[in-house]
Amino acid sequence: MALAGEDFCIVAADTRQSDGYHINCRYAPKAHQLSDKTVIGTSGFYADGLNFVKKIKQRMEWYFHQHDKTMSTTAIAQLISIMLYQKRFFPYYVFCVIGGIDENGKGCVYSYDSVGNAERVQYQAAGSGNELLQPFLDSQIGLKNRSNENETLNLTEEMAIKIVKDAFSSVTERDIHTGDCVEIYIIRKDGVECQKYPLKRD
Amino acid sequence: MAAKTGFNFDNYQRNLFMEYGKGNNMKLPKATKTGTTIVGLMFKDGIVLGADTRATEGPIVADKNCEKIHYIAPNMYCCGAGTAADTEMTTALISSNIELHCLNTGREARVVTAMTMLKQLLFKYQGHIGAALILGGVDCTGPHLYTIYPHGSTDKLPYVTMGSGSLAAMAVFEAKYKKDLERQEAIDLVAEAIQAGIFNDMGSGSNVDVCVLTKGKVDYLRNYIKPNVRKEKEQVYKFNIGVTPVIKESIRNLVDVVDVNEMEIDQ
Amino acid sequence: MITFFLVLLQSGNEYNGGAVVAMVGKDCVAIASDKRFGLELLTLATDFEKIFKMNDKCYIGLAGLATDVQTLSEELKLKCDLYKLREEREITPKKFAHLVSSTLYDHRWGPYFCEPCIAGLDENNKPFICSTDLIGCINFAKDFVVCGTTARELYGICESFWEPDLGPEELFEVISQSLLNAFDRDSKSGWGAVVHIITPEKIITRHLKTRQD
Amino acid sequence: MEVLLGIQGKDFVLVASDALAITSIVAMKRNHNKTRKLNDNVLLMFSGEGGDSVQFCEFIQRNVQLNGIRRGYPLSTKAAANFTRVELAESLRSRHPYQVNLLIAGCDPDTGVPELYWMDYLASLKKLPFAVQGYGQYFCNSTMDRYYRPDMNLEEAKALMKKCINELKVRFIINFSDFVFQVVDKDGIKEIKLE
Amino acid sequence: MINLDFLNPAENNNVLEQEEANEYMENLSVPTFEIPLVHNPVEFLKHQTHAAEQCRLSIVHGTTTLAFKFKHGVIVCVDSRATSGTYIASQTVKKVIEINPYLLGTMAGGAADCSYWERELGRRCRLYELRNKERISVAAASKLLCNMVYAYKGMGLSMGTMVCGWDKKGPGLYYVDNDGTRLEGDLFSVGSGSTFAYGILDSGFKYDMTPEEAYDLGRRAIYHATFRDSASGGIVSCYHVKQDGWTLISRTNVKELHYKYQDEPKAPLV
Amino acid sequence: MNYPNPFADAIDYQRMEQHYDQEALDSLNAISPMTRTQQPIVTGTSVLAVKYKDGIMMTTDCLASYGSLARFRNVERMLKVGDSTIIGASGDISDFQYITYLMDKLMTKEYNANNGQPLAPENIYEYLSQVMYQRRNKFDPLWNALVVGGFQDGKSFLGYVNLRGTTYQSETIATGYGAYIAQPLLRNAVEKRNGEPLTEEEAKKLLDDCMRVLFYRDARSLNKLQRATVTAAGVNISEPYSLETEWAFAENIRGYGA
Repeated sequence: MALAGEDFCIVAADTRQSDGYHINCRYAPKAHQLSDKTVIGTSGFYADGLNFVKKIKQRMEWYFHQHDKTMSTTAIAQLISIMLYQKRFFPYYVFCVIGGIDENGKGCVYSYDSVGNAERVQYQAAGSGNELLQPFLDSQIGLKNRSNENETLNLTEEMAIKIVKDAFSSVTERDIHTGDCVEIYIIRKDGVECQKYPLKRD
Repeated sequence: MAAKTGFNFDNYQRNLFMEYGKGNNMKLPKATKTGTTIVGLMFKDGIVLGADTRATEGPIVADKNCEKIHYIAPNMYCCGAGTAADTEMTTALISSNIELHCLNTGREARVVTAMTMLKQLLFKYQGHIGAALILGGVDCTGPHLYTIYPHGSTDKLPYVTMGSGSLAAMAVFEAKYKKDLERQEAIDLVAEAIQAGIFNDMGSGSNVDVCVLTKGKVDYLRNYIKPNVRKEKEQVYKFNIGVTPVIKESIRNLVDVVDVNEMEIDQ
Repeated sequence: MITFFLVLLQSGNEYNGGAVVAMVGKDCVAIASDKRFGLELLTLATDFEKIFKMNDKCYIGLAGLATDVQTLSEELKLKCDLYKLREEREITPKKFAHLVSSTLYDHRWGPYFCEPCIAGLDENNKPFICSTDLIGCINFAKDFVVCGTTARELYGICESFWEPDLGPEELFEVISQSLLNAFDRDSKSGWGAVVHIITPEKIITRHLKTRQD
Repeated sequence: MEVLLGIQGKDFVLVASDALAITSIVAMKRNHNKTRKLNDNVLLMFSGEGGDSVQFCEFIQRNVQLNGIRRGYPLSTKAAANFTRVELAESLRSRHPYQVNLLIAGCDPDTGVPELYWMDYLASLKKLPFAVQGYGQYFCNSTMDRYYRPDMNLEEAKALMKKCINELKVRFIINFSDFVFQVVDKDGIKEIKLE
Repeated sequence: MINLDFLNPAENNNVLEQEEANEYMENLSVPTFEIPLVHNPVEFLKHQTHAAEQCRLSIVHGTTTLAFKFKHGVIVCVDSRATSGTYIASQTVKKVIEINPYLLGTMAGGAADCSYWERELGRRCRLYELRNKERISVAAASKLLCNMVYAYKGMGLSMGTMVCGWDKKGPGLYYVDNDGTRLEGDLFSVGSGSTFAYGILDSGFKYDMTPEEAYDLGRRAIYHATFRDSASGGIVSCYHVKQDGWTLISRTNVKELHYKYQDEPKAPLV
Repeated sequence: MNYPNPFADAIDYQRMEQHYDQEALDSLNAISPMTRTQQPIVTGTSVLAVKYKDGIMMTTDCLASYGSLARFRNVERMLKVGDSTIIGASGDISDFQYITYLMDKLMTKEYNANNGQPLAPENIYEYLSQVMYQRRNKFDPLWNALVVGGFQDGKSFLGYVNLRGTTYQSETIATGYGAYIAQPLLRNAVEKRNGEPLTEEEAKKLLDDCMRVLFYRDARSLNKLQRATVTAAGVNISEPYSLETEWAFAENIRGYGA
């Protein structure tokens, strides 16, 4: 799951890896830092996700050596879309979101389906709990279905983190695949911070 | 209305038709299943039964605190795993049959009687009734612990586990079970086994229910351990009143408003 | 053979679509549903009743296949009325829940494709809600119950929004906001919503302004 | 591949049914009547499996009439619709369910209140201001949404019906050359021409 | 020429090497795709996407898009919903792809398929412009797109698009889909809600409408489709293609449209 | 049976007598991969491993089963790679032997390069996971679940990779039936310590206890075990040994209830 604020962005993912009804591992990170402005969160088939992230990092490295600069978040966003589509006929079973700071210093989130359709959004949930998470975000961040339609939200970082934590603890209650721990990456202009927040382990 | 007994098969043909009929390809929705860890063990002077309290519908937790230890008779309880409705209804049916049996014979029912009734019922339905049960009780012949599988086969063992968390729970039993445990030791061991299921099997979760049956006494320790209490939310999401757009409202009073003060408020 | 992907297929419950949710408040309960009547993707009407009054203090919401919603609601109403005639008192929600459960379990091998949510106040005006699955396993909840094609969305959002001891008006806002935001993410329900709030004194019924797409 | 349409106006219901009987790829008949009169003021229209639909509708027709004779006054539209629903729901639970989609149009002979019911083969019943059965649903519902008013007079209803039928002629792969138009009002059921 | 090598998996054993080569490939080359090493990759993919409907392997199909030519150019209107199964994955999809300032493509079917191939089309149109020093015609652009997807026919692409633009011959409107069908026409609607949109368009269309009337007709047609078709909804976007390129006319939330139209008197019939 | 079988995976390793309906198989062929290994033939069961104070401890039994037949009773399922890494394998034994060959090749290459930087356990693990993942992508998986343990420069390493290329690293790892039976015990023992590492004696006892339970409950296991440790002193794989078992309580069991 990821959400963007005015000048920051949050990417959060739980760390449970499971197989059927069995918990493989309680700490298997699904969110990965790509650069100091971009973080990717993956869900779906873990090995695909991990290898996909490795490939992105490789492409970013080549880009760096060719152009002598780090890829911007928007460029990474486009790259991911094309890399996913290149596997159109044997897709990565991966749903990813990336969050970061764009060229104008604004927070941005891109969401993808598994064959590379990209969309820039303000907030997005992906993975097994997405249907449980998304309406909550619609309400709290999208401010949908309020009678005062002109209401605007001034989302602060502190608020956003609270919302993220509550969202995850709620999903943990109802989705058996989510649990153990959530890693929250906060991407600001001056770098990335990672917080850990424990969830229920049952 | 004439009361019919037994199952009603009215919809069966129709559902087949809807599922496979011309131009139809609906799939039957799934019933709630309890992924479940249920255990039972024999200790020095009785039986301890244990269960978790999660009911799942696919990957969704349908009930966070359900009861899986069902009443059969004053001296008998039964844990159920599998299709939730089947375990509920099967145990309820046998419970009432046992009650009738007691009234007929004028004696306390034996555990083996309930076990036989259950296995005969389940065998009759050839596994279609998805109830995997652990039956424990104490009668005039002493404590008894049985497992009954959905197809109607049974087992009589000193310690048993069932459900998707059964292997995790069994591991605990195999490692720590001893003959002639003390009461508290037995409860602790059962609780530990259930917790192994709760934390290692995603089909099991929430709290630990324990039921201790000894001669002439039952202690049903509902939510004996609550290892998974939800933490306080970071913030409260209350809405300002009037935030939801309403088109039309109608109010029906159930009581006549006679209070003068209230009438004033109404205005 | 390696299986990489889960297989979940469209079920009979999804033919018509629908969402029902019930919540407990302080000395009151609320039950709400959407109003769509559709055939798969096509929306046919936007005033379809999914919540049925059994008596003043007991309501049932049925989500699922429309024909079964109609058949079952009629069958249950009949049984409730017979109960009233026989016993000369109104059925309490808890008894009604068991009635629903056994009615559904009767059809164990050919189930009705609908899931009920029951909400009401008992003889002491204590709030009561429960839901059952389609073959009648009762889920007694102390907070909220949901059913229908929007169940997943509702579970997530209610889990965040619900608080204990909400007053009738607060409860109305919570249940409405939960329902509206949840079915806005489900293509097969929506097109209007109705909320009933049951308090010991009165029943407030409100129709909500919603998206129509 | 059949289509039934109904529009409820101020004090009448205007209905149309295509007159095509199809077997395989052959149009067997172009003046096929797909309606049955349940009584003087209630009309049942059907589409669906060849044998099923006629058998079921005539069964309903006979029983509604019998009911009227027994009681001495005819069944109201609502009662007829609910009776039909129960029968269809029950048949659905039998070994050979009737596969038939219905529209029921009626008008109260005393008050002149018109009613239109829609029912599919699963026996879901819904009262609607305008209704379409068959693939026509996908073409005509939006046109009806756009122009329909509850207080329409017959001329307006005819104009709307014409628009719908025109749309079918332009966009639907089957060319329904003929339709049967009927009006149900307080005075009974009569066939009309659109022009 | 389209590179069809991958159609024969047996010859393509060294996937790793091939993949690396792909990644080094210059921007001008033709894209290539990895395919699964199974007997019948098409069936395999079909199996996967079907099985994964609930897992959202692909975002699918629900859409209403329309475009029509009239006196003052071409109007393009689309909704903005993406569904997967019954779940609404997004209400804010941009279903009009701005290929270049003179060309628009619409999106129905697989979102990734449409956006990828129309992006590729944009690149080729730009190349054409650089090579020939003039803008590509709408006919040629649509033919390019048609040829590209035809090469992958039977592989499971899903795309129903309308290419709209303005060239020397005036306004142009072409329908292209994944079967390789390419149709020229005056009025098209594509997607699950298209029949509803046709209903409104056919009864309200006049060639000599004013632009305002045309915008309203387009929006109305989409709105009615969103009302009846549960897989369409969100925001109605309206574009107008004129001689000097396209302009975005409006983006309106369907909710607003509904309550606006509801309060308006209905159009007269007689 | 009508309730979920969570062990489908574990059973997969051991399934032998499958009677395929030819027609069903043909229709499956369209979507099924061009594989060589459709199912494992000679299989090994669980591998257990934990981190402890001085490094890594790993245990396996010595059995290779052919379906339900306890075919080879003296098989070593652990492989020493270099001086600081060990690989334990469950699943198909022939595929494991292929991995042995791969490792030999890798180590020979390393030896020839002789760059003074021996491969760390992480590197070997990464290599193995890539091999497994690429084979999965070719629909020709190596039908194994592998545990890689290592100890180098004062750090211990423990990682898991299976036939799909799924990887994770954890304090305790168990494969096959061990994942269901032993893992709860292992986790419990480690979590109870709150980060304090196990001593060698404790680790030994823990693994022996788990192997005993597995021997009780896993029908494809054998009471002939090998224990390996990877510590600063290098890799040490013990000679086969047996555990004390207790079957006394069974004598009191009569019948199945009725």
